[in-house]
Amino acid sequence: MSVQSRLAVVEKSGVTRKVNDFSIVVATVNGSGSQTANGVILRSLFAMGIPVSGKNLFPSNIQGLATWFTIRANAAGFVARTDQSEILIAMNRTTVIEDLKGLAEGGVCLYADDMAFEKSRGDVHYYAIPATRLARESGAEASLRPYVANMAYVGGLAWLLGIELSEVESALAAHFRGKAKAVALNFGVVQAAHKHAAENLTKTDGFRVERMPAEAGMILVDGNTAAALGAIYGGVSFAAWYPITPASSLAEGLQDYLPQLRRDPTTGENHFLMVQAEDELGALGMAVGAGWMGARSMTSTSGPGLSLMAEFSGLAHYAEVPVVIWDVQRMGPSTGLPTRVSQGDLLFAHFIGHGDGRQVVLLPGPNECFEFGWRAFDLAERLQAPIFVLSDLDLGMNLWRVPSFRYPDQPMDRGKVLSAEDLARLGGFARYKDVDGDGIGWRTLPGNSHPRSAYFTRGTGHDENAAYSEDPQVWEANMARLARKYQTAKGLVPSPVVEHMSGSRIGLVGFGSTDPAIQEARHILAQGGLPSDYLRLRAIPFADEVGRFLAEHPVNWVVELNSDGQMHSLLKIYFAEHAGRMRSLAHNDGLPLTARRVVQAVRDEKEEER
Amino acid sequence: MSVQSRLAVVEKSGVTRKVNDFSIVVATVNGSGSQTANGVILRSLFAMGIPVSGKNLFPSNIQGLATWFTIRANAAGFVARTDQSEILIAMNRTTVIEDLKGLAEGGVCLYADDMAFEKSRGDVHYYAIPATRLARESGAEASLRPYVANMAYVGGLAWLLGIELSEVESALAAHFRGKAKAVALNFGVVQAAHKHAAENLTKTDGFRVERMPAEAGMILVDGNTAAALGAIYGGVSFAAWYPITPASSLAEGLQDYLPQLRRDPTTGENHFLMVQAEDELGALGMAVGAGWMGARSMTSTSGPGLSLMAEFSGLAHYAEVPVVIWDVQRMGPSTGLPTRVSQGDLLFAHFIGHGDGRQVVLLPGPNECFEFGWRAFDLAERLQAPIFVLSDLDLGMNLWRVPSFRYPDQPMDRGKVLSAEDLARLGGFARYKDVDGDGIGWRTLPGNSHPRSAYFTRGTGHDENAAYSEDPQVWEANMARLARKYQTAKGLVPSPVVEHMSGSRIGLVGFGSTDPAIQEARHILAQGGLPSDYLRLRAIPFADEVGRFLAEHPVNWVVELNSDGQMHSLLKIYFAEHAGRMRSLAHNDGLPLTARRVVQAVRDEKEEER
Amino acid sequence: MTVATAPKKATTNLIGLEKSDYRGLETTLCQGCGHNSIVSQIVAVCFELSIPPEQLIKVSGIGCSSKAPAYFMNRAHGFNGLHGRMPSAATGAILANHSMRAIGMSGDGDTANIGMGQFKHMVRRNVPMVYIVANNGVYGLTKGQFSATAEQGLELKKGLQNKLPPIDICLEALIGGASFVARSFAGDPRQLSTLLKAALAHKGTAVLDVISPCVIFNNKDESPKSYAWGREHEEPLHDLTYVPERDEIVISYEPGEITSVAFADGSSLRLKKIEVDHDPTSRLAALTLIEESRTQGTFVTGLIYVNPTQPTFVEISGLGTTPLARLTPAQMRPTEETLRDINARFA
Amino acid sequence: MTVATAPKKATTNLIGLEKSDYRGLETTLCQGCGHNSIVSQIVAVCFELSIPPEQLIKVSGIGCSSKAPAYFMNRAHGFNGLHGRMPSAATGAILANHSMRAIGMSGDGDTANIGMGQFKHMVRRNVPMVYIVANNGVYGLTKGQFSATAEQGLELKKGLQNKLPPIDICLEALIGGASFVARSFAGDPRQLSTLLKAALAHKGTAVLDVISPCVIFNNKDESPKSYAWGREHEEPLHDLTYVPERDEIVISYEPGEITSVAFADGSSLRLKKIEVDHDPTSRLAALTLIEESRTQGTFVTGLIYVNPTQPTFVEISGLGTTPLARLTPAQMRPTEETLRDINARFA
Ligand SMILES: Cc1ncc(C[n+]2csc(CCOP(=O)(O)OP(=O)(O)O)c2C)c(N)n1
Ligand SMILES: Cc1ncc(C[n+]2csc(CCOP(=O)(O)OP(=O)(O)O)c2C)c(N)n1
Ligand code: SF4
Ligand code: SF4
Ligand SMILES: [Mg+2]
Ligand SMILES: [Mg+2]
Repeated sequence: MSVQSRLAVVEKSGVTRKVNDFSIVVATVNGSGSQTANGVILRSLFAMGIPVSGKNLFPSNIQGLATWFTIRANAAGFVARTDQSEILIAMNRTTVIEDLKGLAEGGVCLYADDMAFEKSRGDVHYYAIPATRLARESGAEASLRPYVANMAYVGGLAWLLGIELSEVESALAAHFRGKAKAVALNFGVVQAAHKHAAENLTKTDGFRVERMPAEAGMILVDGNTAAALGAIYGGVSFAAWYPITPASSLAEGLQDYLPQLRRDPTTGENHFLMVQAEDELGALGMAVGAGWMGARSMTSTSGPGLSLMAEFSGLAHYAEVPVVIWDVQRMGPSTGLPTRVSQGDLLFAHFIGHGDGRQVVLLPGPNECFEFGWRAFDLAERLQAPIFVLSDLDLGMNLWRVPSFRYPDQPMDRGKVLSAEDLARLGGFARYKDVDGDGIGWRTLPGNSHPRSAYFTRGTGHDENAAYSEDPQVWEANMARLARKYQTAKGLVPSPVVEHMSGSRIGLVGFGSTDPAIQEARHILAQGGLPSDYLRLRAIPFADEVGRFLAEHPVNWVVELNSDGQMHSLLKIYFAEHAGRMRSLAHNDGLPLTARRVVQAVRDEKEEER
Repeated sequence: MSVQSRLAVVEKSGVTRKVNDFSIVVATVNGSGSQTANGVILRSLFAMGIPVSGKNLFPSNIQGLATWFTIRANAAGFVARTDQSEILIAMNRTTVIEDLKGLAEGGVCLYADDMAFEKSRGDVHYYAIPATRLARESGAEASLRPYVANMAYVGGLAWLLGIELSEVESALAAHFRGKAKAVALNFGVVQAAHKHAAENLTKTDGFRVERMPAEAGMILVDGNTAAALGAIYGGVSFAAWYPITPASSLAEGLQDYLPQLRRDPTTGENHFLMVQAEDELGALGMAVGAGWMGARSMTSTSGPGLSLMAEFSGLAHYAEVPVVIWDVQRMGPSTGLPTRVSQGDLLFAHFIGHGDGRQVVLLPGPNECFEFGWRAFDLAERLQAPIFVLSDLDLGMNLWRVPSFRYPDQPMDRGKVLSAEDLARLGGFARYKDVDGDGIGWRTLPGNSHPRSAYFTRGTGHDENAAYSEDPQVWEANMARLARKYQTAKGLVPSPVVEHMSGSRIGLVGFGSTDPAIQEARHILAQGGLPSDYLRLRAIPFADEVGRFLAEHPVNWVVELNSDGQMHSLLKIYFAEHAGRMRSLAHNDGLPLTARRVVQAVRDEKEEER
Repeated sequence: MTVATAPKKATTNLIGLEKSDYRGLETTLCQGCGHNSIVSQIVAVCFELSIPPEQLIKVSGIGCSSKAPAYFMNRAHGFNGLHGRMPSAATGAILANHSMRAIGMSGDGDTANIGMGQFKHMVRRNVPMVYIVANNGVYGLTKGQFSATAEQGLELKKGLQNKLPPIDICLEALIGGASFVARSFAGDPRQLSTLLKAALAHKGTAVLDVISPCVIFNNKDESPKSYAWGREHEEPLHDLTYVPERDEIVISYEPGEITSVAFADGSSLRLKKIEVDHDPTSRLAALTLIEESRTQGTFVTGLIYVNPTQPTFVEISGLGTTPLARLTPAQMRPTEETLRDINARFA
Repeated sequence: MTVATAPKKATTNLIGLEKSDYRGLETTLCQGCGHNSIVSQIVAVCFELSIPPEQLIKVSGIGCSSKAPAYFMNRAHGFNGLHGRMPSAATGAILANHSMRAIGMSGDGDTANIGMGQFKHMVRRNVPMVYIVANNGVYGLTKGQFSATAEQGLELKKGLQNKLPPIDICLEALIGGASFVARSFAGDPRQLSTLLKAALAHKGTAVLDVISPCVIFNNKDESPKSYAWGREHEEPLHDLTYVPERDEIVISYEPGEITSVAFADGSSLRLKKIEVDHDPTSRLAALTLIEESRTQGTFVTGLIYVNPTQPTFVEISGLGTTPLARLTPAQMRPTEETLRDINARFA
């Protein structure tokens, strides 16, 4: 029995019952204020213990264009995007015809009753909700009516699926942070719609939700907020940024939470500083300056900003300045699709900047945005290097059900820093000398009062004392040390996560936001007799383990969201000996990956084999 | 008999005679005005038909630091850098002790007689020249004396090696473009020094030059000038640039020659325009704007500038705007060593910009700076893409003996452009439609008077009509077309040059400025019983031929001047199946490659095999 | 340039085109956005001036404002480049074909933040084009962060306060060496169209700073002062993602007059129209005018400065009449003999 | 800050250091380069003011001028960053530890060309630091191309003529919102040291535009006018790579006075020292001063503008006394309880 139909039971009535297994798409227009309504639906389902995810598919504009919000609920915990939804909430007259076409066989269409359109699909269950009327009757002042109208579909859906109204009310209360008037106004419309539906509509479909035993310790959060909070628990003190979709909400998350969490409780003084820079060159420049000075410092951006950061990245790498750079990837090249997802900055980030140099890249999965948020600082200061954390639009801006944030289990690693006392003891130091054999020198921070603490930080060639040098051997020795440091990084970055299935001869290699789709695909494949092993990369440089994994499987699918197969390219560089065992599954249409896409690729290849 | 000693004959006197086979190093300080003297020596040897090369090793400063100019003369035509020189012209008291140490066994030291230093090497032949006195006696006004003093070593060397004074005079005449007074003044010092030497010194060494039958059609030129001229013969009409070592002289070459070659003979109007931009973002931005408008347009830069061009490169790639970008590579990362060579921008240039995208990269050898100068424009306009030409400091700034420039043997390829008449005939067009199956659409140029000629050029996702689109299929289709275009490029870019030796089981793969060292290494290896085949890459995307070459040899050395083995990485990506047959010879100390380095690597590995 | 022909009928202009020939795609900007008003004026003015659309290019950066070129003159080639880099792309394009007219569209973030360097260097070069900044003090497209032209003390929806002094685009253009500097208001169609015409008639870079309100983000919550940053229980009553539709603002006032424009949210803006006796050819007078109105808290509007004879970059470049983009291969590739001479020099 | 102690002997300052404690490496700039004079004054002034070298950072871009920090105060941490990007690196560094003093060194190319955007935004933020532009009108390190501050009409060794109007760094700083704007001349040690002291005493960004002649490149051939671009038979008599050694220029003149500085090549520069009655606290007066001297062809020198109370970025940021770079882990990582609250919000 496939996952899709696992919970489908034919009821006595003859209607197939689908409990806690469907996806809902809310079709609206941008700027119509439906985000609260969508969030409330999602949170209500979440509160009922049902695994859910919420994804917003929005245009690069502010008002008036088509927008889709998808909620997937799945009792088995598979919440990747699916190609089709079973339930359509149709609120956009310009797209309703197409939206209807895309609905799954036997699906549901809940629509605003003042929207006239041809009910072209006979297999679909239609339900009309008088959203405008209910909004008008709500008592809301005129300017707020278009907004509260959205609550009508919440009420309608609650009736349709059996969402507990008490959970809807709690979700509203959480959203409005207890503001009673707002909760009452909105919940009033929800109730009215629910009542209207109960009294006037007849349920003909089989979709339902049922409360599930709550899994302890789960939260619902977007990756950018998680990353911001992770950074805060990692001690970020300075952040410079420049607005860009889909990274802005990471910096704005910092802006929201830093004052709550990092103000001195006694003096009220800020133990943080954020600067909205004039552009991304400035943003990284400031972050590098602060990192050099000894503050935990970061910036966050997306593709175009990363392109502008190439030169400063090279400086941070070569002058060995700790700094954390979050790249919340969107679809490139160029301005591309600013509101669509891709994992397309891998090669550019790893090789960023002219000249030699390979950068440390972290690849958080949905559960790791918080953890990598703090860990990146430990790595940056330990390695005295820029650390690139590659998130993406799906991870960053969409809502994920993840284990609650775990408090850092390690004390901060501030790396190799010599104090004035250390210098007094040692008599001096050589900034770029590899005294420990790990390729990492000891540094002093400006302000160190020892008369021999100063050195000259530079992007030009330098010897162990940081003095300018054009000497060929000095250059070579320094580059050799940087190569040693890269090896050291290999032992420090998060290791890949490997999951086995017995009897598997197929390897799947993935990373980041594609995890749910890959997990679901493995489940489906296994049910179809094709068990697979899965290696989830979490960082570059790659651990040796990656090579062992590749060696174990005759076929390893490298799954990624880009056109060029960038991870595949990187794996070919670093594990060329296993190139013959790798297949590229590079998919890149701007949408989050679906399990189907993975299943299909693997099956097709198996077909060919025969 | 090795190349080094091929021409060495023991004379009756017992002194080993070395004719037309040595290298000279002139050790001076920056800003002392020795460039003319060095150039005159080089040109005189060249005029005597002797294969020569001249390399300037200078610091990143303007005045007062040590500088070395190396001239290699070699009758067999091997003019790569060598590790040691046989003749030292010592003019810098701060480095003379070290310079002397570096001299080859039994070498020559010609020095300014007012420079006191310990003649520590007993095997060296010393000759003193009274440079200061001769300058004083020359009649030159005081301000010019330090400069004409350099002519004293020219005269001394002419005596020592037997350089024909008439050729020295011609070289001076060429340098001063006939300015009689300057020629007379300088040549006077040369003659005086020659006379002084003949009368006061005794030649004890065996180094000599002898006129050789002149090889027809050879010229002596630096790669940047060649590139500038090539661009001019390629019809460059617009160039925007920003000063940076070692690329400045390319733009300055354009600045010098465009007024001579591209002014309208009748009206005197300029058929070109150069803009010194405010920075590299501006430089490429302007070049892209001009390329879009339909002019043949270029920019030239080096590493740090290339880093700043990442975002505009991505736009040019994705919006498909023709533009030529010369990157005269210097040592990176970061500011690195601005006056030292490296081939370190390969990976960055190929993958430049966030998001997917692989760029066409041309890799001129010493003989091809001119040719690729014009060819790049044909490719840019045919492919509607940025073309990256990767030269380097050694190629660009040093003097090379190369075949004289060949006039383009093909008419200009202006690519697919629709005129107003075409549109009248066709009724319209779709900018990004792949009508020809080669991935390249037809474009119109602004100013086309047809009412349907306009389209909207953008870095955002677009459909065949250049209209903004977020549609997943549209995005995928467009990326698939760009991938087709990349395949088309493969058939258009210069193919690799392959040279075989019979019985060879060793492959050498190289590109660019390392060619002479590799050629010499092959010669030496062959003499030692190790014949080799050689594939010189000239472009990315790589031709299929490269794969065949790799397949033919159990061991292929990928020779390159960088630390990370960047070409090796690229070959692993594109020819993963042959990864096991590749060895990396990545050398990167800022100096041009020597044959010894290649010979050693190959021999060491052979040793190991045993 | 197409030769002007007599109008066929009242609705066509001198070159026989209708106003619809100057239209672009339907706007996707918010209803009531000032940028839409600018678009309308561009359409009207270019129609009125009978500019052949095919002889004009539209170049822009990134932002709501920079999308505007899509909404006027479909028959003109457009180039929507990179954020803050419109000036360089426009410069290259214009220099490659100086027979074309050019309208550059930018925003305040695009010009005064990321684009400051390119903006200053473009006006310094006096490249022939109209450079319009649709100035709203915020980043519209990225949802309402402050730009460098935001007023000091301004508080936005998100509750942040702008603590830095604003950059004045006219002042920047003026001291950067611009040969034409004017300011207008998107909601003042009469003045805007007059200044647009003057700008299109100017031979060098004509900088037109148009105050163009963002009705969504530079627009406070009903009770802005009570809405404090980061505090609990202070979330707005309505959904932050809800974007109300608003009417475009239209005003009209006379030279010398100060007018106060009120916005839906209760905030206001003071505009002062330049007195008729201002001498726009004096840089010092222009400097003084801006500096004084700044201290008075008003935005001076009108033609602030013009130097009609300041040489353009095209003029100083020695370019002839044939645009570089229209050279023939024969004009572009020197003859084979010249190469023989060159070779001889290096032989 | 180290507590001041009584001087041990005549050659030590208040904190017991000798002048040599303020020295840097030996210069590798050309003999006679104005930048060397600036270096000397920095050494002298910091010694005189008894600034603890360990409490100062030196930040620079790329260029001959930007190398200068290597030649003063070896005991101060230095950061030689990227071309044109000194402002951002300095901003981050200073904000991360606002207990330190900072001297930023830049060139005219570094500041007015590639660095224009960062420069403008740094002064707008009023980040506490001394920002010195060693202004020579050319790119020294890349061998003499024009920078944006080059005089219009200037002709250089390579025979090119600068056809664009110069950018005035003081004017740019002033309208950019700078709180301290001064100009001096590298060869006027008395004025330079006075202004350096004032700049070091100022709490915000102190912009010091120092005219600092490049003796190599902004320096014409003996017969500059006859040296026409691209023509044959016009190569200079001496080797272009020859760099003559020159003495540093030293001048002295009084407020209100105009002095003409003659260079070895026969060219000259007119400097005008600000009158004693100039009110440096008036922005309009400052604007007028610069604009008028510009039309007179002189460079006004002295303290042009100062607003000693303009809030610095540190002040408006809400930062306390503990520098961000000196926070303890306990101050940096919120407690475990707070995370429980956070988790509860998302549960
Ligand atoms: C390099 C880069 N950084 C950031 C962005 C994101 N971005 C898009 S528009 C915009 C701001 C636009 O503001 P403005 O120019 O004022 O235009 P408005 O939307 O207000 O009209 C930003 C920051 C981008 N596209 N490119
Ligand atoms: C991104 C980048 N582009 C170009 C260069 C080359 N470069 C080095 S110094 C310099 C100009 C310096 O001029 P200025 O700031 O006036 O300093 P000066 O040497 O005149 O003191 C340039 C263009 C560089 N280092 N980095
Ligand atoms: S967000 Fe503001 S600037 Fe953008 S279209 Fe809407 S009103 Fe205009
Ligand atoms: S080249 Fe000019 S700026 Fe550079 S050190 Fe020499 S004199 Fe100074
Ligand atoms: Mg704006
Ligand atoms: Mg300079």
